[in-house]
Amino acid sequence: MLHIVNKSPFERNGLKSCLRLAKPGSAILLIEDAAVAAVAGSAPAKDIAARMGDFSFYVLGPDIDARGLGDKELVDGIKVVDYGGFVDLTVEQDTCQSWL
Amino acid sequence: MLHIVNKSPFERNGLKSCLRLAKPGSAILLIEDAAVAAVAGSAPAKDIAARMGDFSFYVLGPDIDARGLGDKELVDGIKVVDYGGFVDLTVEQDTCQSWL
Amino acid sequence: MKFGILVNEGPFTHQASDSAYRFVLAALEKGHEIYRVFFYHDGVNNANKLSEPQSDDRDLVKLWSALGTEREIDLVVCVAAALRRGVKDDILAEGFRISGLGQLIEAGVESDRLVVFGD
Amino acid sequence: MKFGILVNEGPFTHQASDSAYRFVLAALEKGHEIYRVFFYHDGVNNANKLSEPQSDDRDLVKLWSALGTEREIDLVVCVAAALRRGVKDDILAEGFRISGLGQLIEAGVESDRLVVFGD
Amino acid sequence: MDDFDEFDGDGPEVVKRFMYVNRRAPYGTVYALECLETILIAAAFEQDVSVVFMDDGVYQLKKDQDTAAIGMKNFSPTYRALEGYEVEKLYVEKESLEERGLTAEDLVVPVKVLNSAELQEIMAAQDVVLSS
Amino acid sequence: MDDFDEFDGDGPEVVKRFMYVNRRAPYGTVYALECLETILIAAAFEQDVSVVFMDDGVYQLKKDQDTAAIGMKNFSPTYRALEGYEVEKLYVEKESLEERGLTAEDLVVPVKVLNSAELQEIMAAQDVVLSS
Repeated sequence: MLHIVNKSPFERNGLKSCLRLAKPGSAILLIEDAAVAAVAGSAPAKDIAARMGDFSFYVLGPDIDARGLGDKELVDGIKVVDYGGFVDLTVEQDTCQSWL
Repeated sequence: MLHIVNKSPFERNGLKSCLRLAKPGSAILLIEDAAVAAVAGSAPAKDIAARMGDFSFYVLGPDIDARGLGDKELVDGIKVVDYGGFVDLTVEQDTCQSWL
Repeated sequence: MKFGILVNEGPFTHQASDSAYRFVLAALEKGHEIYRVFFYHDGVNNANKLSEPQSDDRDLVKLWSALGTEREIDLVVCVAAALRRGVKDDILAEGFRISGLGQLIEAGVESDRLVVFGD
Repeated sequence: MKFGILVNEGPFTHQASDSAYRFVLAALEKGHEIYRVFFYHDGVNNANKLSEPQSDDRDLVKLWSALGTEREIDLVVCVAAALRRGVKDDILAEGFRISGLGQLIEAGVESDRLVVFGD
Repeated sequence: MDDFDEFDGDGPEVVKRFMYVNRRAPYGTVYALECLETILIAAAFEQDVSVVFMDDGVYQLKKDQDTAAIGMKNFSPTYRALEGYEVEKLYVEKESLEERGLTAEDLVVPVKVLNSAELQEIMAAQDVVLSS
Repeated sequence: MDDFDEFDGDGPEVVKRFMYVNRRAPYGTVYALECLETILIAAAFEQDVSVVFMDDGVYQLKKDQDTAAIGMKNFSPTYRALEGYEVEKLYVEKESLEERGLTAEDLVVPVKVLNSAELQEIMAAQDVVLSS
């Protein structure tokens, strides 16, 4: 399963609920405003780091760059993908679920 | 100042930010989905109860009723108003700020 | 007392337009004046006269329209936001007018209270 | 692989429509098939041909329209959601068609993956 | 709920597991209502449908909703009609209920209350997951 | 940003304190951009304008935004133009910056960084507060 999170975890509970309901082994992709969670050091980033053993984490590079966070250190182990990589993830995983 | 909060604090950070930025002595009115925070016992309800000395809290009755919470015990000290009461609050307070 | 009202969201998707409408009704009932209702962001969609809700649902475009015409409330749709979203004179419901953001600032200046409804 | 796409929000207000559009482009580039793009909730506003963004802004209605006509992608606007929001044939951009929610379920059944973009 | 006409009656041959995930309170946004419309249509397609209510989505099922004063239609009775459409797998997350001080007795329909670990398994077994 | 024409130039006589509160990240929603459009218009009305960036609103001011790959216009340079419109009171909440691992050096314009207690006082002194 590919879980897609698109809202900033500073603002909304989507990432939190996703981390609670996603089955270990799943992939989690951060897009749109959720991309801000990929920057190391914040509370949501720590939530992600703590689950790095359970999930494969990805973030959409274009959304990181748009928000001026391209120069920031990301959570260790999170992989940056472009839209093509987003498509590949949906192909590799058998289903996808958006946490709107 | 009348602070108007309209989003569920389970879902979003509007109430939290309002409680941090509102000056003690202000009035805080919960409308729309934020009305759910008025029901006693939850974590957001406790945040409200903890600040009962700093603020006057109000909740829009029609929004509580719509969500089927009319029979639930509310946070002690929170006052229920209707749309007319909402209007009165904006008149009594010199300014209003919506936490969207 | 004179009220300015800002509506940031369209009909149906968010309760903002409903809440604003109920607030305006209650204010009028209490004898207050509504200086202007300004529709910004997706709020411009409240003026789309093609809107046709199910028969057992409230019809917000008609409700606002009636306020504008019958109660002579100034309903202003932001031109910049409306252009972007395709709300133009062709589909503008009766009682609304399209104008600039300056009308929002003016409402803030001229009203005793500005109340914002949004998402 | 065959993709179904669900777009829940209109243009501009949320990034959902942009993200969906970029995803579709990337999928086509990789040789995948787009079985259908279904526009639900405020997503129906993506089909409003009156939309006229500022000249230096992207024009999502045109971009989707072009995908529909030039790449023969099936762009379906939900009739129930569209009626409510006033998106009708009079203002429907080229390349879109209005149909029922069954088309969304069908897209779920017939596609290998259904990807949802929303708020 | 007026688009049954375009369903051709034969039904697609594939049966997939469709899950609808509801995470928002009713009335504050239209998503609860429009998701319900989708579920009613989906039922006609003879797919394996399940519906999850979690986070603020649990409020959708709260008994005694009274929308008269907000001027909107109370659509909560429609959840009771789901059974007639053979939509019988209604799951509610236990943690979400408890966090909001609600119990299964507060709800307008009988549901299966699952903890997040149980719900995880069911979610992971779906073919199509719709959310709004 | 094309509706200056309907401003009659005389300006209203009252001067009020207008505050714009930005609490959302850019690009994920349009609110940041459309609020900026309002501020530019407001400036022409010779009101006392201040702008607050807090919560995810602080990302609006982040340096080095590059929107090429998302196909949207990078409007962050416009914040630098605010000074030319005599919009000079830009406040950023310290707690919001810190929570996100950002500092004033990360921002595209000089701002006044205030803690929430200081910002409280300024908010409480406004006549009109706009948010979106």
